[in-house]
Amino acid sequence: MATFKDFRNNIKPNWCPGCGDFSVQAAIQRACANVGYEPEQVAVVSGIGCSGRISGYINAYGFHSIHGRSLPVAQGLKLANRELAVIASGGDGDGFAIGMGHTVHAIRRNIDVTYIVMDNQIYGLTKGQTSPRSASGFKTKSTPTGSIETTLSPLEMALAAGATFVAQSFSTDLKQLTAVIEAGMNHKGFSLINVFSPCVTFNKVNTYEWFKERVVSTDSFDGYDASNKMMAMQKVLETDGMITGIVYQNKEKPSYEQQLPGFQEIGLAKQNITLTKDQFDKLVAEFN
Amino acid sequence: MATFKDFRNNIKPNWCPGCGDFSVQAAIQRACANVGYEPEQVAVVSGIGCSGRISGYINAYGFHSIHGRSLPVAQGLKLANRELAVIASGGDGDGFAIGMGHTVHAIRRNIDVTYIVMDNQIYGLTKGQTSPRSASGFKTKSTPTGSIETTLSPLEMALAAGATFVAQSFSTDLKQLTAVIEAGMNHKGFSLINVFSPCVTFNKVNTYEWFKERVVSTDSFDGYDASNKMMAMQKVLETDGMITGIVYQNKEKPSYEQQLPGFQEIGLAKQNITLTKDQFDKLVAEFN
Amino acid sequence: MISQLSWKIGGQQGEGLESTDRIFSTALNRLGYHLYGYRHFSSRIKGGHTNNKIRISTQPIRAISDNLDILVAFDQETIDLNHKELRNGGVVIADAKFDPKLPEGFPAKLYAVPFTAIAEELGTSLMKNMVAVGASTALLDLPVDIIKKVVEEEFGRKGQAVVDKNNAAIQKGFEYLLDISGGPSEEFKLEPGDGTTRLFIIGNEAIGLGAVAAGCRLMSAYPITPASEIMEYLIKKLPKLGGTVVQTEDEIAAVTMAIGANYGGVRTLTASAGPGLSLMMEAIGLSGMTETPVVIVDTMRGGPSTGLPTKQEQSDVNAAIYGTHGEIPKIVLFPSTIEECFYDSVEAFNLADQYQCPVILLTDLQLSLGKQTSEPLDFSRVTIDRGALALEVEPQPENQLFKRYAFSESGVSTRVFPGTKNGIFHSTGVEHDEQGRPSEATTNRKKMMDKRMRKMESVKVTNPIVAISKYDDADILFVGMGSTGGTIEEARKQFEADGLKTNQVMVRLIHPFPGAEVAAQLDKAKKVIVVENNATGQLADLITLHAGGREKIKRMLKYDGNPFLPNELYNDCKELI
Amino acid sequence: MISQLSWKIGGQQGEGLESTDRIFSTALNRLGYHLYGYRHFSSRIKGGHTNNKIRISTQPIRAISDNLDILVAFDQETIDLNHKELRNGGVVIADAKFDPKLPEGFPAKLYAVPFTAIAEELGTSLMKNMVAVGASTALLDLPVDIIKKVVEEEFGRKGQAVVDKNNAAIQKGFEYLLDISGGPSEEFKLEPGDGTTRLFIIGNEAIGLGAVAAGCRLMSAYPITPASEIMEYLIKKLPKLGGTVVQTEDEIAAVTMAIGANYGGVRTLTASAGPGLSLMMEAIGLSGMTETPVVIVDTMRGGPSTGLPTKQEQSDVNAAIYGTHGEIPKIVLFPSTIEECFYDSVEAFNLADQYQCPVILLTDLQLSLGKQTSEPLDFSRVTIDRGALALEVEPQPENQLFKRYAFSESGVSTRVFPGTKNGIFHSTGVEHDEQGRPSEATTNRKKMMDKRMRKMESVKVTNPIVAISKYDDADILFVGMGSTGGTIEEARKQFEADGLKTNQVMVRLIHPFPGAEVAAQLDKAKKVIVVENNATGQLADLITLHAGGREKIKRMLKYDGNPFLPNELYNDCKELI
Ligand SMILES: Cc1ncc(C[n+]2csc(CCOP(=O)(O)OP(=O)(O)O)c2C)c(N)n1
Ligand SMILES: Cc1ncc(C[n+]2csc(CCOP(=O)(O)OP(=O)(O)O)c2C)c(N)n1
Ligand code: SF4
Ligand code: SF4
Ligand SMILES: [Mg+2]
Ligand SMILES: [Mg+2]
Repeated sequence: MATFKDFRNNIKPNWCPGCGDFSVQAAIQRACANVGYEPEQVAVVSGIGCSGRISGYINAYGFHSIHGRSLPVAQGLKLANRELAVIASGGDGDGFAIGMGHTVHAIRRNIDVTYIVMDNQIYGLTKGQTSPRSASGFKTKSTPTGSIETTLSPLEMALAAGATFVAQSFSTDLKQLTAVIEAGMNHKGFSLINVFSPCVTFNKVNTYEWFKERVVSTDSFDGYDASNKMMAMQKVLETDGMITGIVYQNKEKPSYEQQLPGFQEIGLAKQNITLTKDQFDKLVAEFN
Repeated sequence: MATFKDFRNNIKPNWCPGCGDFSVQAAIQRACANVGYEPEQVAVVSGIGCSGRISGYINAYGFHSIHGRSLPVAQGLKLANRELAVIASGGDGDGFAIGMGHTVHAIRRNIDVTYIVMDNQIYGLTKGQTSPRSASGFKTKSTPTGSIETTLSPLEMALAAGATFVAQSFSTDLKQLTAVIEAGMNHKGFSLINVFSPCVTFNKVNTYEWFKERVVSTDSFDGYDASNKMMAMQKVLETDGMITGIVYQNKEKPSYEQQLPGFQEIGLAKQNITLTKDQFDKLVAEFN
Repeated sequence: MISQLSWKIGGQQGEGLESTDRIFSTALNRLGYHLYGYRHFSSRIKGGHTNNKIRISTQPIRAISDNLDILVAFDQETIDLNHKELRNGGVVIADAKFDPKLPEGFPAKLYAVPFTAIAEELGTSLMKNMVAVGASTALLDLPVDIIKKVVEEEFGRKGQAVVDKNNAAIQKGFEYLLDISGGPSEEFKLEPGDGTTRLFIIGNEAIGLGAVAAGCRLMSAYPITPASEIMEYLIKKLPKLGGTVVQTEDEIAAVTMAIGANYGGVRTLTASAGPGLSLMMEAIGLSGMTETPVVIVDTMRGGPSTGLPTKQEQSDVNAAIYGTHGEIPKIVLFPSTIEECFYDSVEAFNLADQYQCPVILLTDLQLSLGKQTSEPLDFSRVTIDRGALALEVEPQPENQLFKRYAFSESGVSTRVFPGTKNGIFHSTGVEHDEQGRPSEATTNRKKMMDKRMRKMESVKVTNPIVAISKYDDADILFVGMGSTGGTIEEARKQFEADGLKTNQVMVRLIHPFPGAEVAAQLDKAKKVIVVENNATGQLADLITLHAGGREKIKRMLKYDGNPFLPNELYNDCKELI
Repeated sequence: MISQLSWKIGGQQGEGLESTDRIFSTALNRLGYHLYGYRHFSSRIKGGHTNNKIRISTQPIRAISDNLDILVAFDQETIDLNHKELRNGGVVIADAKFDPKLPEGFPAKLYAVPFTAIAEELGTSLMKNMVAVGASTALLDLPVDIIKKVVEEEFGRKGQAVVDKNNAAIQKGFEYLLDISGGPSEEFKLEPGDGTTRLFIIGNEAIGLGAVAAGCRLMSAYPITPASEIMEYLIKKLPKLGGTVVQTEDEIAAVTMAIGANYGGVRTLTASAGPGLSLMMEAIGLSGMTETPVVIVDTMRGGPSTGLPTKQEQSDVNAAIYGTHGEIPKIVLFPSTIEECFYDSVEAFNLADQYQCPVILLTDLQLSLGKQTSEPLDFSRVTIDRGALALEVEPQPENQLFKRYAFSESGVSTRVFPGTKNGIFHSTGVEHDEQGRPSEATTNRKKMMDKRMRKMESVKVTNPIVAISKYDDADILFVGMGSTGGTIEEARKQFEADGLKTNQVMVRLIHPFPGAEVAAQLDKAKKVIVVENNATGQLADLITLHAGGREKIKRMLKYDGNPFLPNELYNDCKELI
């Protein structure tokens, strides 16, 4: 069986030293091994951003797509090949700015894709502009006098959109992070995992320390019931969105694929696609 | 002062007889008059769909844009000209499928635009496909065996995205509908108004009767406090999204425009845009 | 006896004219006539005039005619808007209910038949359509039994009572017309059809059928006129084959989902019209750069922007060829017959896999929605070629990924599908090396770019142009694309009758443009008329650029939303030369 | 004494090389030298080699040079990657800390200066940059005081102590180099500059400045390399003028917001690079159809897809011209000098208002980001022309809207801004009548389409091409666009020195293409070489299509991510002819 080392390749990430994304990479590698996949059974689809490079840093099939579109690509891939474990990933700009529409609809659609957002509350790759996750008042190149938009709460959004799996973690907490990714991969349906992954170069406010002081694990709530949506919503609001762990999970709801009429267990890519003459003739006859 | 009749023009809507959109048109005309605008002070920006035609049926400046993009056009217009009352409008497909990202970001941005969604839970203009608002199991041309996606709840989404004004109404209740549109227009900031506006041709499930049996006005809740977000969220869930009236309003939060440094009351379009030689020389000197 | 005839039925949108039309023409098809239909409709749901014109012929036809023999009218508006099209001596069959009138002295016959009254008598006014079918059948002196059999098929599952009622309506209409017209006249009596039942099909369905035959098992798309019928066809068929159709949130999701699925190894289609194509531009570049096949159908309609969504145009040609930033290999096909819609759909999937690039299959509204009889589709011509593909892969050298983008002579490198052991590779829209790892190195960049673009040099399609090239010294060469082919053919025949020598070329491979093939045809003609449904002459520009002939080329452009008509084209071309 | 010199500084990305460079070149600008810079950087944030090359000259220059006189190296990698560029006898000034080495026998001098050690001694290793500036100043025998004055300006607001320390570092570097080099040498001593301080500016800033001068008061945009500097410039300036910059959620929102704001009457800009341009395609059609002005800057970078985001290319030309479905009037400009960036930015806004259509202002990465000295910008050339615009409107006839789309001879109709009394009209992307009401009528359609497209016939820009046309019988005509202009000029001078007669044309108006003007130039040359940074020869295609000359045209293409170099271009062209 593959270990996390098998999910490493020899490509050196071009992230800045100290970037939060390194731990996300490590956690994905561990989670894949823990769930029991071989490298070729996993595909990582990513968007564009510093974070988007991650699909090239894991020894698995990797598709580094375009900005904001990792989710439709990943969903197409999963529909094409149900046997594959499909992870989608990218930054907060990628998933919550340009990709916001796809995120909401992927949640609604509930195809079995594990979506990991590396949330540094800023645009890293383009050198430090405001992201939808930036706090009000946050000063960046594009908002020198401070952002005046309301910060997006990914957990609230996901719950409102009807997500069946919502989790959050912090990139220094490798154990929790690995655990939630693992749980997301085991979840049958779409899982959204928002990860606080500090940008050490451009975000001087939401630093490792800043997060360390603020994150609260669901473990610390007595009797937290992740299957209770209203409770989840309440805790998200109470913790000002700083809650970590599995925030909500609905294990009952079947995934999109499971509900598709006629859709087969065996990956479409492996099916025989040639029609018989008889099948063809029947199709033609409908037009006579 | 203008009356609602002044907001009528002589263009005959090409909606099917009985379409819910007629009442939305009437309500907008009334609300504009009630708030005290003259026709030329109002602009209606719409998307594409049966509903999208509305910008042509009101005697006001009308911009019938492209599918899903009424909101950015409307926001640009409002920034260009603060003196104008800007209404954005369109269908549920327009605003919650292709336009979902813009809807979330318009909410976050909180520019003073009144957004009216004519929600018929189907694609009318393209002759009856599933919309994000279609119920699970709903059978359409594109989902002959029934939709298997989770229905989008616009009110939950709007609240989660940090909306400052969220309302819902039903197109037969002209009085309430007019009142919420009026309130939306008076609200300083972005207002989302979702209107159940039945499609009599393609949606044989969510009919006038269907809605009539289900809608519940906020008036019927004792002590409903529209400034309480958690209460709003709870009632939305309790009523299965069928609540009508002003669901939530935050009157404290300033609009985007109000927070802009240096932005002036007078419409940008009316400002003198010619630099003086002195201003220009100063700008140039920075590059020496 | 006549060998061809034009029949039109008109009324209000949403009144169910389509079923009348469907029953009548299905019967004609069974009798072995060739049919070619044209739908006039507008971008509103209920109300508004709509009409459906069918040309019926004992010979193959691929164009509507300039004029009309029979007009069936459900309201006065239909007469007012369409009577001018009637030939001298044509006939109007109209519902007596609205007291139909033809303009004073207009040289056509008017038969008022109480469509509604008869239908109501039989139980429901809805059946007025059937009365009209019966009356039409009588006028053409066709065997009414065939019609009734079609009705049985159409309404059978609703029970015998429904079938009987409808057939009664047909019978009444039939008899009523015979009565007032004084029996069949030779003038409208068609020579017998050849008895062969053909496919009676629209281009969108032919494309859908082609996709199914080509092994397409997934479609991701967003509804739009006039593409939606492809989605509607496939949603009925794919689930039975283990596949599915996903209605996405927009066209960007549609095309990127298709790219993801193609990357996953399933032949996946998306289809849209101009606005959707414009939205797909960025993703088309991703397909080109990552060498991931994808097939995109663009059913062209009146542009620009929302334009004339229910009208004919051929104005996305440039956008299809040039419309993504940067430079990628890409193939653009444009069938010009209903049969080609089918075969090209199959070929599009093969080309996408062979050249590992986006393939855009263009159609125009008339080709997509005009219902017509098709010659038999030859299943033996359907082959599935998935291109360079490794289903099993040898272990790679230490620390190396599979060389998915290996520099090869043809530019095509071997694909593997995710899931394949030892086949792990990376894909990225960023410039990359042979293993798919991002690389900014200049030599690699140049080699990769050359490799990708080299694929275009070898693009082989069976018939990049379809030429009717009888003369080496033609007076006029007509060049067109898409649905104009049949119209050009008829106009050309008129020129031939005038004693001019004419050749014809339909360009099927729009990109990479078959410059040499077209140039060879240009050489054989004194004058060239390029016929297009757009305002700027996009095909003429392509010819000028790739085949030369600037001095010879005249542009015959129509962009008012309607297809060319044979006689109109003949007259306009006469003025041009 | 020499009249020009190339200086390069290299090290790790994120180490602050930019400030060294800025201080050094600002001082050179104050001395009246002409400067032309080139930044080599990659798509990562920290780490990775980066370098900045500056050409310094007493004469105007617009190109980087093939080789290098002085290389300042902060690490061995810089030497390894760049030493080959050094001319025979060139100099490397390197930090002694890493024990710098040149390859055995390489014909250059190496001065190891303890950048880091000196800086650390003075308090912080960060100041090693300043030591390098001092050393460079000494080698060129420039007055060190000028540098110190610039340091004072740069660090003044951080307090005198900081200024003093930095100046001390400069002084130490200066002295150290003098010491080991044995004093200034004639070989690196520049003739004095003309003492005129010019603008030292990048293309993006020149465009931003042009926008401010043109009255642009709103920008909606989404960050992307290499466009972001336009946004960064405007966010600093517009709020002071009552305007603002909105960072939107994506490029579709950016361009549609800009369209909404332009409709509202404010000159509004958006800017992006290829991927963003591709996403804007549908909205560009809306602008064309509703005749709403909009100015879009596309700063071209290496494509396709994400491509080479930090590298030079000119491959979006076709996408800019052709990339929306359907047919619209549209104007595409491509400045080729830093001054034109400014003037064209102003002109873009005027053209957009005059022709009421989208205007795409192309630049390429080198033009957008290469910092260079600019001749004075002439404020008197800045005029604001808002085109046909009614600020007040007479009452309209009963039941009529303002005829915003009145059929006019020029195709341009009078605009009103929303808010204007009696001016109510409708705008729609659907085909419409003169009042903006949707219409499918065929005659109206044709007239409207003709009206819109007619605007393109009259497009007047001051210099559609910029020609250096000395000969009526040139041996070679060079044609280019964008940043290649200066390089072509230098290569051309080499050909002239060889005795060949050469002309040069830079195409500034890319669409509608100035076919006649270019054809006239083609006529005056035996051979034509079209120089472009792309793989397919997009400009050459445009010339072939609109100006002919197919037989004469040779394509000189470079698409490895780097700009052409003068000598390289000369040599490659020699092979071509
Ligand atoms: C269509 C498009 N627009 C813009 C860009 C430029 N761009 C690249 S990454 C990025 C955002 C990066 O932010 P985020 O998604 O948060 O990722 P991070 O770098 O912070 O990990 C942008 C705007 C692009 N590549 N494509
Ligand atoms: C980019 C684009 N894609 C698709 C379409 C086709 N289209 C027009 S309206 C519409 C959806 C209509 O549904 P909705 O927004 O709910 O409006 P309704 O007609 O129900 O009022 C679609 C898909 C389009 N015009 N543009
Ligand atoms: S810029 Fe920020 S997000 Fe990007 S690699 Fe560096 S630390 Fe990470
Ligand atoms: S199709 Fe439906 S939404 Fe459209 S006009 Fe008719 S009733 Fe209204
Ligand atoms: Mg980020
Ligand atoms: Mg709808």
